[in-house]
Amino acid sequence: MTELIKTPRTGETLPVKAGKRTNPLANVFDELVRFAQSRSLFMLHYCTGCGAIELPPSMTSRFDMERLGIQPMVSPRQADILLVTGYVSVKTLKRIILTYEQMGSPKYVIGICSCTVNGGMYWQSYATAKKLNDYMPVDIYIAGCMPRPEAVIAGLRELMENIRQGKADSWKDYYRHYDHYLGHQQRLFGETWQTPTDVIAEARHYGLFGPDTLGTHTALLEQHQRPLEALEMKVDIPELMARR
Amino acid sequence: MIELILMPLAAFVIGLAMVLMMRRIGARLQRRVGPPLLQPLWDIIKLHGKETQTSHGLIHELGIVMAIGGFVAAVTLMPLPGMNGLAEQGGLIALVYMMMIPSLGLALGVGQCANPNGSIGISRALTAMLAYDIPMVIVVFGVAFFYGSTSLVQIIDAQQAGGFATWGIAEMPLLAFAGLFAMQAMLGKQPFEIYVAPAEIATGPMVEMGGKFLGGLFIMQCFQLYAAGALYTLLFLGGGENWLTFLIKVFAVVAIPMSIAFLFPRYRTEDVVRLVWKWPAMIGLLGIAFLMY
Amino acid sequence: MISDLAVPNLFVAQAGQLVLPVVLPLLAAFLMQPLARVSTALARGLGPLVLILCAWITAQLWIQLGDAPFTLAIGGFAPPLGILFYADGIALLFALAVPVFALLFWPGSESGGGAGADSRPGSDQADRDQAARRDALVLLLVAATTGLALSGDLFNLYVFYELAAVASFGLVALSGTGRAQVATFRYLMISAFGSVLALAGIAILYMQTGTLNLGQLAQLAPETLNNPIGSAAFALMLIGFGVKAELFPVNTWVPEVYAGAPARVSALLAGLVSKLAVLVIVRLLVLIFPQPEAAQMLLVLGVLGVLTGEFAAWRAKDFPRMLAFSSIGQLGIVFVAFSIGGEIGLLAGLAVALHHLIVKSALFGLAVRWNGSLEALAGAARTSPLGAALFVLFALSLVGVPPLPGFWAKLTVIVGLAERGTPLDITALMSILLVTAVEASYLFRVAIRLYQDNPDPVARHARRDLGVSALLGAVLVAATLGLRPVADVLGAGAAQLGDRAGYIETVFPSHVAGKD
Amino acid sequence: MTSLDHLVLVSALTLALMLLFGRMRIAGRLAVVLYAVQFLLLMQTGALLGEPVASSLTLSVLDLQMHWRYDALSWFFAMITIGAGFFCAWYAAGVWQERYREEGHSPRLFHVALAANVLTMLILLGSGDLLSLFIGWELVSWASFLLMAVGGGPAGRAALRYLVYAFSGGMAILAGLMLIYTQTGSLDYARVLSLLGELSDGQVWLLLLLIGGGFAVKMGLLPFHLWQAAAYAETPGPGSSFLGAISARMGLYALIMLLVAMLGIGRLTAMEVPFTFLSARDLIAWIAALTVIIPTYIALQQHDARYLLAWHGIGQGGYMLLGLMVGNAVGSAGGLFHVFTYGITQAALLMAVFAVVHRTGTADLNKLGGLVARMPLTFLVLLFGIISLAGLPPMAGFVSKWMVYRSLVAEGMPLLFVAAVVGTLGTILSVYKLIHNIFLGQLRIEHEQVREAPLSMLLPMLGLSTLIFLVGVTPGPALSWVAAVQASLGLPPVPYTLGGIEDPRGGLDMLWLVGILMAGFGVGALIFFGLGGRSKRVHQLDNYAGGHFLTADVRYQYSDNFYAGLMHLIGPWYRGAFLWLEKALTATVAFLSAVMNGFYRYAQPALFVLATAVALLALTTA
Repeated sequence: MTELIKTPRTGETLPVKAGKRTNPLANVFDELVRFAQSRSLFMLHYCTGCGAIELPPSMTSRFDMERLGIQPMVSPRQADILLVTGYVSVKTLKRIILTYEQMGSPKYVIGICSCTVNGGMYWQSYATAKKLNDYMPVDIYIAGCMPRPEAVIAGLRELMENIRQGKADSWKDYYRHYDHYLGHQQRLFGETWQTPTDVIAEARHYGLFGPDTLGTHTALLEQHQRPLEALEMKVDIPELMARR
Repeated sequence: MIELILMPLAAFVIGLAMVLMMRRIGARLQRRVGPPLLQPLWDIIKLHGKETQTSHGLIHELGIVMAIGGFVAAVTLMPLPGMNGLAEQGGLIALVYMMMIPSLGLALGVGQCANPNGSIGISRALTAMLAYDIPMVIVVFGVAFFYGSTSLVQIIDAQQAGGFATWGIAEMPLLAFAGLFAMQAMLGKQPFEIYVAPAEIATGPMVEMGGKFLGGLFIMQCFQLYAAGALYTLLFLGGGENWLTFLIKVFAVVAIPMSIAFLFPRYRTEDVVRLVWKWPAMIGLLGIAFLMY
Repeated sequence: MISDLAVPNLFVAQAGQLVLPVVLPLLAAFLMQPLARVSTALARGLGPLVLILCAWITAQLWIQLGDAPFTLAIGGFAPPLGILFYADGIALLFALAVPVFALLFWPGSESGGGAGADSRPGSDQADRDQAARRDALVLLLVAATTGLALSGDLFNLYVFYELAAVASFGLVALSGTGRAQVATFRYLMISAFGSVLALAGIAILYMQTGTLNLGQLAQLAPETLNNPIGSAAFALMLIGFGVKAELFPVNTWVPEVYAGAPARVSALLAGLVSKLAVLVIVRLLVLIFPQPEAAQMLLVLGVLGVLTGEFAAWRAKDFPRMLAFSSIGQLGIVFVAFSIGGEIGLLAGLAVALHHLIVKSALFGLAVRWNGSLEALAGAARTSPLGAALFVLFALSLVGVPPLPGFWAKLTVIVGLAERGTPLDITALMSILLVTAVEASYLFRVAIRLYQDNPDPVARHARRDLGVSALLGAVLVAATLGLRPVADVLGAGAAQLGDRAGYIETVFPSHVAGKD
Repeated sequence: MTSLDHLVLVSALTLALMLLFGRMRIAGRLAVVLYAVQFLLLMQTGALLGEPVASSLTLSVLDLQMHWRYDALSWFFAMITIGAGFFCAWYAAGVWQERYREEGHSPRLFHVALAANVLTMLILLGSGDLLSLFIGWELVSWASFLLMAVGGGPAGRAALRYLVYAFSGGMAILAGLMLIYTQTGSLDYARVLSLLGELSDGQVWLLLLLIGGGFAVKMGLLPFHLWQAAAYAETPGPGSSFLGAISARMGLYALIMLLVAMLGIGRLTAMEVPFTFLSARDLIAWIAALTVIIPTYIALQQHDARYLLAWHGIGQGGYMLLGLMVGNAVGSAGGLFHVFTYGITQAALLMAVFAVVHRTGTADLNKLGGLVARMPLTFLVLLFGIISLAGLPPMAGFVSKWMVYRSLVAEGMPLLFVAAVVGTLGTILSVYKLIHNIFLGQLRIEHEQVREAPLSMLLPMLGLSTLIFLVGVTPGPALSWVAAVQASLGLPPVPYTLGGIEDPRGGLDMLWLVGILMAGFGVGALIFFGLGGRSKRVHQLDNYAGGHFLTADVRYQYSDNFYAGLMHLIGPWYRGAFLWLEKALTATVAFLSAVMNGFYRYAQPALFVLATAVALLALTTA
């Protein structure tokens, strides 16, 4: 297990706080929710590389993740954890970002294998993204080539502990420093890079807007962004409209 | 009136326990430990506690409301020990059709997700419904005909009149078997879970469901398991003389398909239809033939 | 007889006018050619003038003499010997219809269905000659058919029949195209065949009874003709006169001729001439051959005609041919109706026949412009909305849609058949119902086609053809509205037509009454 | 002048006014008012509960008396007819009519056709004897033909097919009437009724075959169902709604007259089908059941919304006849009630579909999708409609279907019950496909700017939807009409309450059911909106595609061959046997026609010459 490598950012890093509310009842409620969140984790294993081979043993009878409340899930909408298991090529990264953005928060990213940490044996490759946390906030890295199921479970348990304590909120970081992550993405994918999810609008909608959500990169994005607004239901009766 | 609140509540709690039982049975059959006691509850709380969720529009949301609400309404039509709810006003046929409302709601909600995986899932689920509802209605017909009533209260009274000998399963063993078979398909458990098919259509109807949407479906699943078990108990096992026997019967009934489920891979859609139209339907018809002649 | 009733002179003179509708057109026809040399305008005006005169005379007679039948002995020779004209309601009705329809479908300048915008053909003189010949032939036809309606004597009937045949040959061949000539030849051959048979039949009758006066034949028939020989004679005459009446096996000329002849001539032949031939057969049937074999023969041939005609029409590719086949079918129904006998049968037959007279003539009137293939009619409703609407009206009536007259006519036939109810009748009933469905199918296939979108529809109808059709359509609608009186009139006519004793008494007023 | 005369006169006046003023813009609204007046006049006749109302007009032709009168049954059907005319005219009165004109059609012709349909149906429903019944029947057939054919193009072909079927049916009826006439010497109901008992079983079978078959054509009963879908679907919008709602029910009306009023269920039950254990009643019930199943599953295969609904229309007719053939109080009431509930349902459904066609120009289910965002009210109408059509609570259709099921259970008819349910399940499948492919899924780029249906079309749709819901919640008032009809037919009347059916062995109370359903929805909403966190609506392309980036130009929608798995199994069962039969019949006619044609073409003149010569020889030797 390695420390999360923080890359230099343009803005201030928000300190990680366990948000406590003053109302004791609300506090209990928050505790309950956080506990439930820590005890029920649905993972989406994005099997990009060899690390995936270690996941079935950790899920099945020998190690049985389900006793921790961890289950595999299929679509990003349902999942809490994005497991990136192995080297990430540029093409794959696009999909990983798309998938990450489609997940519902709170969401956690776990990088498995050395390749996600620093490129591992592919560090010389022109086609591989080296550091996953340049492109999205990573909660836990589980290093190793490949990490054994014990290591995977240990990593998951640490994540669970973080969640229970309310420390695992790096997903908020993505909204608050979206410009930073987008900058990295744009450098890799080119200026016209765009995902279907409107992160900025989401940040506004959920009150996650931070000082670094917008910046030069988002300005670039807005130049060639195709519309992403939802198709709102419209009761557009011509006669009534005309009268109005 | 208080019954009408208690019945769905009881159904939900029993349903939660059934979900746990299902997962535990699965785990034990695979030599795992399985989830902890309150895992179903944690899942539901977690899902409702999601902070960002994607909705695809009003119908997507209303679909979930209908899915939950339909079952909340439907379970009040099934008498519990000491509680008749609306069983007098509805009756068996109304119950069967009430239980289609959640499916319809879900289908609408999934439809608006604009995801073809979901639509394919619904298409398969509806096809499966077409398959299992036929033995189901044969069973329903047989029971209603045998007891001369479509009122569940009267059906239960008739069954409880003479102990085990007058239970539906003793009087109509063939129909009881067909009903069990149909229930397996109705619950969408293996080998009849093609419409979920996680690996190929990404859990079908659930593909775009996250957060409270999925949470709603988890709640619906609790009700669904309960409804299936309770319906079977009411039709064939004499309903509940008291809460204890009722719970034993209901759990026992649901445990059967659960245990079978984890032993099978799955059938393709057309094979589901072929199988269900062939065996349980034929056995059910045979059962009715015995009843009538 | 009228003179015996000591009616005023004036009246006798008027009854004598009965001969005029036959004689006047005949004279005019012979005068036509010389007159055309003198003055074209006069020649052109002569035909219509004569026809109007005939119609007027007949109408006068009918109105003034009322419904009672009367006879006219030509030259004053008493019935069994002399030539006799017999006029009852039906005869007068047809005698009136002949000039009226001839007038309506007077060939005129547009015969042959040429486009209205056609320039006059090159040679004026030849054209004028042709026009005169044509007019003369029509007048001849009128004279002959009027004679058929009125004649009370079998030999005269035969003569008029032959005259009509000759006139129609000429008319059919008039357009001079190869197709028309081939059709005419075919017509000629079959007609000749029919004439021979009819003549043979007449000969047998004469051998058996020694007379050709219908009244006298009617008197003698029960004793002398109610036997196989009589039936054979009827069969021969049925086939013979059936040629013009489009009776089943001898009607093979019909489609070719109607498709080849000018549409107005077809209208006359299909509408009018065929009905007069039917009238002759009915007279024979009622007066001379009351035996069931005769009626059965008629029934069987009628059913065969119905089946063949309507089924054949289903596949017809062009408009006149379709109408021709339909006409065969309709006449089949007429025969079936008359074969029922009794008042209801005669009523049914008359109703169907008159209905067909109106409808089919009108449809052929439309065919003046719509003379091509059915395919070409697509979209015709756009250029000729009234024409299309009229077609729909006539088609509705033809298949028998209540409350149009066609329905009541058909219903009467069907009720008549059902009432008699022998297996043969039921078969006929079923056949009629069956082919009615077929008929609806092909007629409305055309109707739908008329209303299709088509960038290049056929040309418009000439105002005159449309006017004639519209007039007949109006008659049809009027008959629908005044169903009651029309039914009463027809009922009375049918009663008269079927009144054998009455016929005999009219022809031989005094002594027959005592004898019978 | 009786009140019935007033009704028919106003109806005729409607027709006349439409003929005169149909070209004007006001015509549509005028028609609406006139239909409303007709409705009021119908209410005033009091034929439902009181004595039958006779018309002062009588005719006699060929010694056959014709007269007209209204009883409860006529009233019931007339009520639906005029109501359908009213709503459809309303739908047509505004924007639809203008568009229709712009497309080069004649609104006058349409209004005339609609008015003619209503008038002729009123005449048919009033028939007081068999001859007037037949005349009314023919008039209705031709009026329907007119309405079907006004669309032109494919509508014309469909109308022609209808015509052949309907006219053949009409001729069969005429033949049957002649049979009755020869046997009883009269066509008057009362007299025929008293003498029908003396007919032998064979004659009654023949009657059933001829008259019943003829009436069945209009209703689209098997095997005469082929014409209906295309004919109804291709008719212009409101016309299609009208035909779908009521036109085919004229066949049911006539069948009720024949089977229930004249012959009686008892007689049918007593008649055995030779060599089987079925009675005539069972046979007809099975025909009805097959009529439910086969057209419903043909509907499942359609990919044109109009055709899909039209095929369902045929199937739903089967339920009505099935209920009537069960014959007990609840069953026959269910069958009759289904006429009403289905009528309002189908009218609303077709209106919704044609509103979509009005806006998007297509009814092809593979070319639509996602329109709920643009036409939400139309969606609502369609939703109410499909719930009712599929027979799910809480809509009107559920009540009538429940009654049919209940009666089948009570009478112990398991196979028919299963057949009815199979039909319902097929209906659920195909109506979901309908609503999914039109309104759910992805919105196509070309439909982004689509607007809601115009108000003039929306209001009648919403009105009908409200009716569907209200009748579903409180079926009592409508059931009281049904009970009156049953009483007039001599059937046991249904024990109804405000909320449903009273039955000690299992009744139905929709008030409670709908109440608890609404409460359940409330609970669901509470859980979902109250306990769940915030959510954000996202664009339809923000969607799971296995990591693929979706673009608007690529369709991400599942619509074609919607039930692929099912079709894999039952696809080969669609043999087109009836189509084959129809083709065989057509081929037979074509063959006969060719033969007859051949006779006229090849009968050589030379033959006649030869025959003449022979005849002459024979004569001379004789």
